[in-house]
Amino acid sequence: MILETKKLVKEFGKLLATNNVSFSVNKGDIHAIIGPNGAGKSTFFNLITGYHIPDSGKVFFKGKEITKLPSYRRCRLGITRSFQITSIYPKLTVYESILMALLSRHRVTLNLFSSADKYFREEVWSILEDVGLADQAHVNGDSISHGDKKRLELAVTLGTKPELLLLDEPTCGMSPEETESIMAMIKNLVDKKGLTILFTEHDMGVVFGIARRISVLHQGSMIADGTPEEVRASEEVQKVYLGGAA
Amino acid sequence: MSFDVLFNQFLSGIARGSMLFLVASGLSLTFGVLRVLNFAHGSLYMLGAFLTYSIWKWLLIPVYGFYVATLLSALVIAGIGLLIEYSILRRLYARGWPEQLLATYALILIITDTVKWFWGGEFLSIPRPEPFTKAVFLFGFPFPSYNFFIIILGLVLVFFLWWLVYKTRLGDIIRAAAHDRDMVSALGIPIPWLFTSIFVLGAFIAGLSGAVTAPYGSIALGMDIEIIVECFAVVVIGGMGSLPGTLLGSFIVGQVYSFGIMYKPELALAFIFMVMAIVLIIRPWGIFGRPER
Amino acid sequence: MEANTTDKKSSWLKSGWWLILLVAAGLAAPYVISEFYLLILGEALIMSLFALSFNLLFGHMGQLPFGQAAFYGLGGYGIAMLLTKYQMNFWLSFVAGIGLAALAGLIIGIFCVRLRGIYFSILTLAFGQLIFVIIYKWHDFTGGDDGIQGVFPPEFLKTSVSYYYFVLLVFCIAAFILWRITHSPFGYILKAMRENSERTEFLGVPIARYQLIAFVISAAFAGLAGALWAPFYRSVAPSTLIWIKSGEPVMATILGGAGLFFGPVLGTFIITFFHAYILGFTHFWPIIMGTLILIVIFFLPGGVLGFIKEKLDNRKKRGQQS
Amino acid sequence: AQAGTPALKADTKTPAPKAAVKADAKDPIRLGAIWDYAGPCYMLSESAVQGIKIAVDEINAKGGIIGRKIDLIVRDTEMKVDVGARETKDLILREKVHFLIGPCSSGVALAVQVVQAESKVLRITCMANTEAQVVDKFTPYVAQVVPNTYMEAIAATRFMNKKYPAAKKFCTIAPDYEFGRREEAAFAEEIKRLVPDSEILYQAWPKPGEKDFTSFITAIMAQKPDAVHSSLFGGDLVAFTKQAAPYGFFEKIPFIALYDLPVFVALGNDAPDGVMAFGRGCFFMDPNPKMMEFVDKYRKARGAYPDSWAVQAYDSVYLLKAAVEKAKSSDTEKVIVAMEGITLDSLRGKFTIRPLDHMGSVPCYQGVIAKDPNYPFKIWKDVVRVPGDQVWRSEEGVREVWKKTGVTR
Amino acid sequence: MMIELKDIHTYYGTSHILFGISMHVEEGESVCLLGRNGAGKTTTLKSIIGLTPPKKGNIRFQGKEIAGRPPYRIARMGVGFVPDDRRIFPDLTVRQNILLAKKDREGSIWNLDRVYSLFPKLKDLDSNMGGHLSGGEQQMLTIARTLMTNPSLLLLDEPGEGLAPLVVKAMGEQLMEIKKLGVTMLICEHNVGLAMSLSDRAYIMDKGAIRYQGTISDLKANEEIRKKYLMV
Ligand SMILES: Nc1ncnc2c1ncn2[C@@H]1O[C@H](COP(=O)(O)OP(=O)(O)OP(=O)(O)O)[C@@H](O)[C@H]1O
Ligand SMILES: Nc1ncnc2c1ncn2[C@@H]1O[C@H](COP(=O)(O)OP(=O)(O)OP(=O)(O)O)[C@@H](O)[C@H]1O
Ligand SMILES: [Mg+2]
Ligand SMILES: [Mg+2]
Repeated sequence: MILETKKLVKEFGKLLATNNVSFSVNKGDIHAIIGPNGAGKSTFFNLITGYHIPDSGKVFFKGKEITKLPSYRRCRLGITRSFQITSIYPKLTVYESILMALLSRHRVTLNLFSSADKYFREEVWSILEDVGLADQAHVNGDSISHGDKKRLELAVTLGTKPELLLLDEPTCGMSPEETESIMAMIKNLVDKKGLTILFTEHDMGVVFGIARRISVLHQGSMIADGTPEEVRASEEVQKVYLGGAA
Repeated sequence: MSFDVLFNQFLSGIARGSMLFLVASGLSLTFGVLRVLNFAHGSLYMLGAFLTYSIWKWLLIPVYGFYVATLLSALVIAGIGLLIEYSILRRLYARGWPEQLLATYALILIITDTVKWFWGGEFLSIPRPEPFTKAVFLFGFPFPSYNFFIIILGLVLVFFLWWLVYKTRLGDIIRAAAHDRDMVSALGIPIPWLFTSIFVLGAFIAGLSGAVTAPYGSIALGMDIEIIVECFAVVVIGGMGSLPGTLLGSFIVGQVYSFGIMYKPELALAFIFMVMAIVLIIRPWGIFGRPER
Repeated sequence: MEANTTDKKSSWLKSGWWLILLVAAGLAAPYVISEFYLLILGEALIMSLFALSFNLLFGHMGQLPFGQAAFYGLGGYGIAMLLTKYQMNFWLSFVAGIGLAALAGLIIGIFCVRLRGIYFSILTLAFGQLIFVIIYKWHDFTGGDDGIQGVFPPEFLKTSVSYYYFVLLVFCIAAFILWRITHSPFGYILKAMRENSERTEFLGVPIARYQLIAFVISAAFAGLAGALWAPFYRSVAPSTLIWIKSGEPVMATILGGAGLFFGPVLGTFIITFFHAYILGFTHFWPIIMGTLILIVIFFLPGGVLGFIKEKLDNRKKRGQQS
Repeated sequence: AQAGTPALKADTKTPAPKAAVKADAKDPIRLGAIWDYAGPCYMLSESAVQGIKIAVDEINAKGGIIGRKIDLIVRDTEMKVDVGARETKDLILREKVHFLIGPCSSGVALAVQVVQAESKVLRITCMANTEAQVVDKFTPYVAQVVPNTYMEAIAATRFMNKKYPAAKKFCTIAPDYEFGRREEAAFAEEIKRLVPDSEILYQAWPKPGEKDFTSFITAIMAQKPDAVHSSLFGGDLVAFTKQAAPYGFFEKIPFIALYDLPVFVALGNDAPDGVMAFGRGCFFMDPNPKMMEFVDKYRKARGAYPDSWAVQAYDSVYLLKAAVEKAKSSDTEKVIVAMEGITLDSLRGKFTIRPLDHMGSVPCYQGVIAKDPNYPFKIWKDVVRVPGDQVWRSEEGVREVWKKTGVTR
Repeated sequence: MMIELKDIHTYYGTSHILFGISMHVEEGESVCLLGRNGAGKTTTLKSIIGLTPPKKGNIRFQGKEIAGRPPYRIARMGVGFVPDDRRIFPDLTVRQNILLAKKDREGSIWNLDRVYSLFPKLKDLDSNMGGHLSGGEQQMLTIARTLMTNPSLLLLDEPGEGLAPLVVKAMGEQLMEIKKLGVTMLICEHNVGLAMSLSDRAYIMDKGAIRYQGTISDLKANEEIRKKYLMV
């Protein structure tokens, strides 16, 4: 078990966005969280990554409590996220963006006097190859296409060498072709690099295509949790969310 | 200290606060919508004061000449605002805010020098207009009636701006445009026109506040720089772009200053900045401001 | 799209020969120009350093501080007070002046780095004014409006030429250090924070702390500029730390080009020399400066140096194509 | 003049006779005017430079000083110490001036003083009147023809004491900078001497350029003082006066401040009759024939009445003339020696430069505000002229300060 | 003819994105614009609404040239744009967001009640701040807001993005209804199924140029094209 939450609660005014959610993610799993719009998926992610602090409840990562740690500390422990709306460095090149992640991970960021260009060339290039952005290495982040931005975002995320990767709608806005390739990439990462992935998605093709475990949120509460088959079979899930889509 | 003394000091603070509010509200309004912190707001205020003097002098209308001059000069300043928005700021909206800030900073230099050129360095003064020449008595203590005029004007402005921003559709548009002008435009709302009118309104307020200070104290070079920093303090304490914040900020700065003068006159000015620092340490976005993220 | 990305290394800015040329020109200056212009040159170097300190935060980290003059002034006041009031050794006072600025930077920075954008600017402005008011009002200790006079450098630096060489030396060392910083991993992280600070936080960077470090470095270099300035004209006064002074590096930087390391230097040189020249004719200098700023904003969006670089790059591109 | 030197040349409205120009074209005496064309100093500087120009033109028309014409070069400090120091260097290095006159702000003056003393160039100070220039930070390269802060405050305090001998409880209000601080310190010293059991209840320090005095006014009135001493002047005094009047301030509390010509022009009928005033010497304070002649000249040139600033600047040029003529040279050291002890018949009557500290025994004036049908503004009545040597710090007093500040002479 | 694009070229700064796009949509027709990521679909829509005006070429809306006009004028003529990045006004409530766009014209069909019945979820969120909505809620709000301008031509950029399957289905039905009311639509969508179910004709773009055009049934029949550009 790599991640565990216990009775997490988060309220926004009167709205109970996360309601007593306890769940866990196993190491090496591909775990999806699904649920209707506004169910509280992103909020839940935010609680895990430290963007929000829960009103009550606890979060554990590899057995260590991280409920109130600031985001960057969590990241150093090995939790990384991507954003639902792509969040990249508009005026840095693709190469530099990835370099940033490596600099941070190797903790050389307090080095004030050596030249940053020297660092980690090979590692950056290998990540670029991994995500298929090598030919755009020196293009600025804001002038690559939507799909490539998503890839870049993943690449930057990978640069921090996470153990747990949280992806908020990774294929949102992707063409079917791109979706395929991203899915393949994710699978590859889990199999080859031993990552654990927790993601949300509205594309049931993707969810049922790669997830090994699925949790369903509805109005802040966890209403189902299990293998894809179990979830597909759940009547409640069909009613509030799938409506026959899967 | 007896009650009447404290009360009177409180009233002085209110008068000062009202004056600050008059100036700061225009600054806050333009910032709220255009997201342009208009450094030159103080300069427009100064220009308003000088213009009022000249128009008043030229009109030579005996009793109510001042009011006519005030209105006229506020209108002229609004016109200058139009010119500034149309010829300078409009071209910079697409650019970063540092450039906008610098452009308005450049305007300070230009306007100040122009004032120097036209009016020289003389300090000018207008006598208080009727019916505000005398004092009224509160608890047996005299209080200048012109200060009441300023306070009332401040209240009228508060109400007007509050109504404009929170109670009208225009207000909704203003707040929407503050965030995403392209999208507002794509919904069929003429953005350039909106921005121009807000800036012009801000300039009008600057001119108006400059005009009403004319009979209050003296009109002199440097009055722009003097007021603008205090207005920043007001706006920052209250929360930038927030109308209630500007009101509260003016009140706080006015009182802090007034009682600071009473108890520790050397530090009165420092108190303002200390209060500002304290507020920002506790609430970095000001009392009514909202965090950006 | 980017044909010349691979040869970035050999781009004109990095090719170095022009730097050597400039330093040589700097060394030769006392033999070429009149004493007055040597003075202005020295001043331009000091103000350039001030602008570079500003641009570390603005151009490289993406935060616009509007209270830099406070640190600049504190550097000057530090050296001036220790030298004249406590008769301390010049070099000790010099270092203490920088230390004072850095310390103030640390204290103020703690509060400022939590904010972004214009809020950051305004808060730095506010703290700058607070320091100004304190120095201005603390008449018995700081001399209030009078300032402090009689800040003399050691005997061998008293002539214009020797002090000029001293300034040149300090400037070169400081500029080199800043240049290294901006190209170091730390400098890259600053750049990342400029582009997207939220994202950077999720890379595991404690952004507030890094901004604070940058803030302190910037304050220290501003203090260095101030500590160089005070003995230059033998005095300091509160007007060196009023907010208007904070506007000067902003103008210089945007004029020269914030995106390039030497942009602020060029901007400062333009302003300083232009100013010295213009003041001879007229005291309507601000109106000319204001117009100049507007012209640059409108017609040279990347600043003068940015404009030159673009022209050169274009020419190069054309050269490669043909 | 060197051709092409960028400098604001004195525009000679009354060109010198051709013959005279030719005869004296050799080696003019170069006079640098360094002034603060900004903020509250702008107008004062304009007046002063006008006074200097009139004097220079007059002298040049009569053939100059020891047969040499005067070249006037004007520079602006923007009221900033750094610019002031640099412009001083510029005047000395590039324009090679022999003498300096100026500036307005005390802070700028002290910065200018370091530079100019180091370069050994003589400066006449006729507006910035901080005592520090001649006492605390004495240098032989400065001479002062304006009553310094000490003299001015002592004279004003004595005047007030004579009018209101029973007053024991005082408040003060003064602009918060060198000038105001020093004036009020001298006031405190003198009032203790005159009325040993007196007491200063409250001191207000508005920043220069303050526009809103209401809080200060109510704070002062709350103290119920017997009298208020103030060194407010210019626009600040205008604002203060207008804001204090509705409170009945001037009816209730005896008040003295630097009410001079520009303030009266700005205030018009709002100037409070019967209030005490002190000043540095314009025509209604000292309407001697020489002064009135100057008034005519000035009005012809500028279409306005000259204020004290113009008068003192005019006197400065004549002091230089007298000293150079006595020394028969423009050499700084010789001129300084010649100047020590010299007596000048100025617009303000005769005064002498004290050899010890180069302070002129210039008069201080006090009076009471009143209407006068001859002028479109209010002026003074019951004027008192106090010669400088009655109020200045004694030679022992000066030496005592020097002991503290380390000046040796 | 509702809208006609003739050989338009659009740039972002100096980078050339659209290379001579020509297309048209008839009145009452519904057309989809398909293609890979980065093909230029969004840019085409932005060129029409005026957010990235084309440097060259003509755009005629109901016979009037609109290329180069500011967006608010184009919108006022009856073009409604639903951006893919939502662009909700965060400081306004849901209701204010919707009413802001309100524009009555002849034959107006949309009002507050009607959009609320289209997206019932929004009605529950009526007084919530726009900035606090979830991704999908924002998407609904964006569409609702644009409908309030009562457009005669609706430009939809990925309307289904980020919506739950149930909602996508409901929205598809609603859009069908809108279409029946005579609103012309131009849709960009990666969900090819949704896109094809809504449209009469399709254009396929790649690298800034139109590669294919035809009716939906033609496209369904043409496996080669579908494989090549759409992977389905
Ligand atoms: N800062 C906030 N303040 C108030 N309400 C909020 C805030 N953030 C989110 N909410 C509300 O909390 C609920 C859950 O939002 P969340 O973003 O977690 O949904 P989600 O499951 O990610 O939905 P989607 O699939 O549409 O992205 C929504 O109804 C939203 O309006
Ligand atoms: N702001 C921008 N600056 C520079 N280039 C841009 C910008 N926005 C988009 N582009 C480029 O324009 C091209 C077309 O982008 P566009 O967004 O129109 O594609 P799209 O077909 O909508 O893709 P998607 O399906 O991913 O939304 C892309 O190659 C992209 O890199
Ligand atoms: Mg979400
Ligand atoms: Mg798109």
